[in-house]
Amino acid sequence: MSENQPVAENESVASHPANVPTDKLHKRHPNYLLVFLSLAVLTAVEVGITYVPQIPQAPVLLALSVFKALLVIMYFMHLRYDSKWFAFIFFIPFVLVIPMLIVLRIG
Amino acid sequence: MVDTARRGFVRHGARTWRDYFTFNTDHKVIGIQYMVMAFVFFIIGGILAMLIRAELAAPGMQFVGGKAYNQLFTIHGTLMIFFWIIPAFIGLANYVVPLQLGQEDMAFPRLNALSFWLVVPGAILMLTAFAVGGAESGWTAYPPLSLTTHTGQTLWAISLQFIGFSSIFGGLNFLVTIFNMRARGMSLSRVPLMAWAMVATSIIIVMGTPVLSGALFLLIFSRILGTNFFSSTAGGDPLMWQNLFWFYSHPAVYIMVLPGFGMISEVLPAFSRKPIFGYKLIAVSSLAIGIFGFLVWAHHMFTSGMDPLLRIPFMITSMIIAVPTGVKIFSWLATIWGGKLRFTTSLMFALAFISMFVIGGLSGVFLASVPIDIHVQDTYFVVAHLHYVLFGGSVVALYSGIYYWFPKITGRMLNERLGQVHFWLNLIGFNLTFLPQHTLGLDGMPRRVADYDPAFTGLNLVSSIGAMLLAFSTLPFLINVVVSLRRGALAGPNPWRAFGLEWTTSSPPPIHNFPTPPVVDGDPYGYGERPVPVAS
Amino acid sequence: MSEAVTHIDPTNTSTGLDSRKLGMWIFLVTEVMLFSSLIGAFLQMKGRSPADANQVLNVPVTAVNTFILIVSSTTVVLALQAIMNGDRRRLKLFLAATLALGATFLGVQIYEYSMLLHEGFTPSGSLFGGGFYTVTGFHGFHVFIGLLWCAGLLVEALKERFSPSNYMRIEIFGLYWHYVDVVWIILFTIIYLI
Amino acid sequence: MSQAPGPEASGSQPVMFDTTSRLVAIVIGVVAVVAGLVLGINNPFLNRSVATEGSAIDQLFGLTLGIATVVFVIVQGFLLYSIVRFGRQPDDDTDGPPIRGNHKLEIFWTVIPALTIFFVGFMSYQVLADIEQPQDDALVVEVKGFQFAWQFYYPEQDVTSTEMHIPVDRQVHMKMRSNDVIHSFWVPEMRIKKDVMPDRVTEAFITGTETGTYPIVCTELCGAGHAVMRSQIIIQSDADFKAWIASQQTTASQAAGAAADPMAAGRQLFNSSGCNACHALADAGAVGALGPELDGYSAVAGTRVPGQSAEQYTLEAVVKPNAFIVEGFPANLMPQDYGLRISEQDLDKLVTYLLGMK
Repeated sequence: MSENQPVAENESVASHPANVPTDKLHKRHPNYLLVFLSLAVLTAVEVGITYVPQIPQAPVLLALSVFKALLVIMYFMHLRYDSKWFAFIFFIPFVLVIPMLIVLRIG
Repeated sequence: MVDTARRGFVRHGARTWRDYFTFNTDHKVIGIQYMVMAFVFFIIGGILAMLIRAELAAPGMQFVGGKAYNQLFTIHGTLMIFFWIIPAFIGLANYVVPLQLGQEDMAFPRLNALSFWLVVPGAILMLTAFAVGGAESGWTAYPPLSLTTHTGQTLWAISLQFIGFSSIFGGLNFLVTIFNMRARGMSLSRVPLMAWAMVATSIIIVMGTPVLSGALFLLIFSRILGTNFFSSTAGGDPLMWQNLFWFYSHPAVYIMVLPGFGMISEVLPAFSRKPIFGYKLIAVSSLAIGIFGFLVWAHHMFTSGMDPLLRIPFMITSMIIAVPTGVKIFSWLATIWGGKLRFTTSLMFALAFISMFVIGGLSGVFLASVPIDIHVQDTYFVVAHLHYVLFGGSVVALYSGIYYWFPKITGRMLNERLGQVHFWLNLIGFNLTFLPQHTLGLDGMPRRVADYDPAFTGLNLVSSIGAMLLAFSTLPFLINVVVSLRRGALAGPNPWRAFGLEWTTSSPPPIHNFPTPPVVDGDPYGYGERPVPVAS
Repeated sequence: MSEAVTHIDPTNTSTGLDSRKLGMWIFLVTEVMLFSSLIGAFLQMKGRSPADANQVLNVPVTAVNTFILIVSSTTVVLALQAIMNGDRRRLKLFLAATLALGATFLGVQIYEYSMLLHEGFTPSGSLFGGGFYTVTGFHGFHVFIGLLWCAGLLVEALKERFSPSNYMRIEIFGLYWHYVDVVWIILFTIIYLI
Repeated sequence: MSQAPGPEASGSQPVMFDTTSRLVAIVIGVVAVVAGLVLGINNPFLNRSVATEGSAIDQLFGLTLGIATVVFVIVQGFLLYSIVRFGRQPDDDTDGPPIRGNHKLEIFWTVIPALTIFFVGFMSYQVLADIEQPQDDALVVEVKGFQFAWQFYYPEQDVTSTEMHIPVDRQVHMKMRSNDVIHSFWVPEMRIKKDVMPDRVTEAFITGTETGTYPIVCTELCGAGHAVMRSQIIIQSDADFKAWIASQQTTASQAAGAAADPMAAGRQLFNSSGCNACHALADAGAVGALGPELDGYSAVAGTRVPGQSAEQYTLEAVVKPNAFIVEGFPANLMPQDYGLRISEQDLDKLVTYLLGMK
């Protein structure tokens, strides 16, 4: 609640700070092709790892896929550049998902 | 109501009663649609409850056998939760919250209409499930039992999917509306507590309901396609359903009571002529309940086969959640303390809410304690507890809200004399019904049984008599609504001399709510500080 | 959204955030919870299945399919960039590419299903099968919805409805499509590789 | 739109009721409190516990009830006092004092309940650790639940029974498993309850402290016969328990010795498969009443379905109970998976037994 107060508490701003167009955010954007290449290469690496049994499969593969997912979320979905509110909203459920998965697993 | 805008099959605003049967995008129309439909299901669910109590008035099976009885309480529970309390609160909030925010509608009016109209196929499916038979494994539908019952169980699950989607879209709409659409000058610390309560409610809806939806899909696939998620014979995991189900359904308890908290926080200041005590703590405790409510679900499974060690963290979280609830209760008591109480029916329901909800909250602490829960789990003690929370809490708060906002919604006052009759019959009937059930449970009567040990006859009879009284108490309310709609005294814009933007427009509000966009210079609890705002 | 019936402007808001975009992110929260419950169920089924239960699956084909979906995610973000820069031709081009790639992904998945079913790997046959078809089926359904949405946007783009000041609906579709991609990235690993 | 002409016109309405409502509230409040106290003192919430675990739970319950009572009295007291004290005078239209909060007070009523709750949590944890402490000399009983009956197997003594006998003052370690859906084993007088799951073994511990016979109740909805899924637990002296075990062993060995005797084998199956829970049959000592009585059944078996012999009909009645429903009894009540649960040979024995009685 308090996070929003700098915007909200101030009377004059509180009304409608709105008309700031959101596209200001997109003026800064990453090199999409670079992100794409990383994703493609990482996918290939993942498949490659499955042929090398010496590497601990589950943790490495999971870490790689989470990293890939974060690349998409941060750059393709612009969470890195967009309002912090969106990041806050999007990451809250994971706080709950993790206990849920753990409890399901323990049974 | 003057103009009715129309575009394709979409209507906005209501001119005649027929407009209430259309895909209408006016939040006021949708609110009324929700409330009226929910009340119809309240009556149906109530009739089922009467059949249950009739069967239980004496030991042995008189009217219905085991199967029919199982179906009765399954449909009773499902209707009361998913078709009465949740939609009734959503309906009243739908009407009130945009007005409180000084807006002309919700953020997504068409999505709002879709939310309501998704309930309708859900309702039809649920009634079909009842007619077909087979939805008889309780509203909790634990597999493997729910895999062995007949077609009605599948329809039951599909029906709840519709309700779930309706709920999700509604919650999303409330969140965007309250954050993005506030009157000029309404900072977050000036948002009415009713709206804050809807924020907490919507957070729960948005994060919890999809999990129920997922669990229901698994159940539906298991029944139709033969997947083995919960089937013990094929190696599946029956406990997984309980985890997923309660992950939603425990927070759902807060979906059913947080809007009530919000309504009480509006009603108490208005009728005690004092500002709400501890605004910030009340708002924060709603959010705390909204988040913490997700970390307590396994207390419904303390006696199940779950890992014994897991019970400890869940016991602790379940108990902690009593703290924010307690904070609210104390803040409300401090609000009326030293005030100038005006005993309208609305205030009396609000006070009764505090009184009854405390009982439900305290019995909740017993259930959170693992050793005590081992004894009372799945007994009538739980039945008593949940009715104190969901009837003594939710429904009583809802009545308080209805008596408070009825003049705003209809432009006419409800009759106070009938209101008082309704209140006392309701309160006495309710306590007569559910207070004895605590003792029944502690003494050894399990829940969900059509027959019981003759030793429990006396208290069961008392409970059944109370239930009949409780059912009867709805009659003066219905008469009051019907008569007052036509003959009630004219309310004027602000009959209670209350703060809050909803009282600054006419009753009922015009189609776009406010002739000019309102501006706010304080929170809606300025009693004793500022003059009551005058309608423009 | 409903300009004709109300006067609600989704861009003029108390927080400054576009209502539609805020709504989409909240919707994605619900999607995270839905897929989490399904993935949780899948992992539970996998845990109760033999370790080699996923040997029936065709990893190379699916790896290519994963690649296709990643490309489609890239084309969406390029489409958005194009219209922000006022390049309507590239917008149409990249939307069409997204549609084609998404359809290919779905086609390959349907092919995979038919092969698996042919081999006797069914939803009811094993715990793993039930989990597999449920999770991938839900994902496929989301791709399908995305394709319909994309087609609708493409039609509008062909009618030149978008401009550098009016692209929010492309961006929102992009959020959805990327999310579907994210889900697949996770699914590919936990279903096929581990 | 002027401010409020309507309101005051109607505003006079609630005023009328201020005094009456308050009086009614006070009278009802006082009556309820007195009645509650009288009832509570004369009729304690919990009946007497007959297990050591139960007594520990009762103590915790008493403690929690005490704390809850204090909270209850405080809240309802403030509420009633406010109703009595702060009702407005009929002509008073002024507002109350604009008090918006008090940080010290708010911290006080956040921290004190939190500490109280932690105390209850700590006590609960201690009791829990105490009542689930396995002992070496515990008597092991395997509990099996099925729709809609209980079965108890004593592995060390190799005895099966439909009633649970336990020796007094000795811990009993129950290992429970269900045959079909989830059940829940509860002995109200011992305060112990545990779900009986079909996919895993659950455990519970009870130690009887007083001899006597007490009900066993199923508390997890398990189908149409849930309400009647009951049995009893008989807590007896060690000597009596041994005597009972011995008598059961003789019966069992007779049954085993007479394996050639199809009737004894059938009787055994009739009881161990749970048929006795719902069907009355004098020969097997069964008194269930959910399904048709089976005394004299052999005489009518061949006449139920035209074209079916008595053997065919009986087999079908066991494995496909819905194929023919005896008038006056509901369909779908009898479990439909006996064909999977009972082996083919055993089914034959059961049919022979049911038809063999004259």
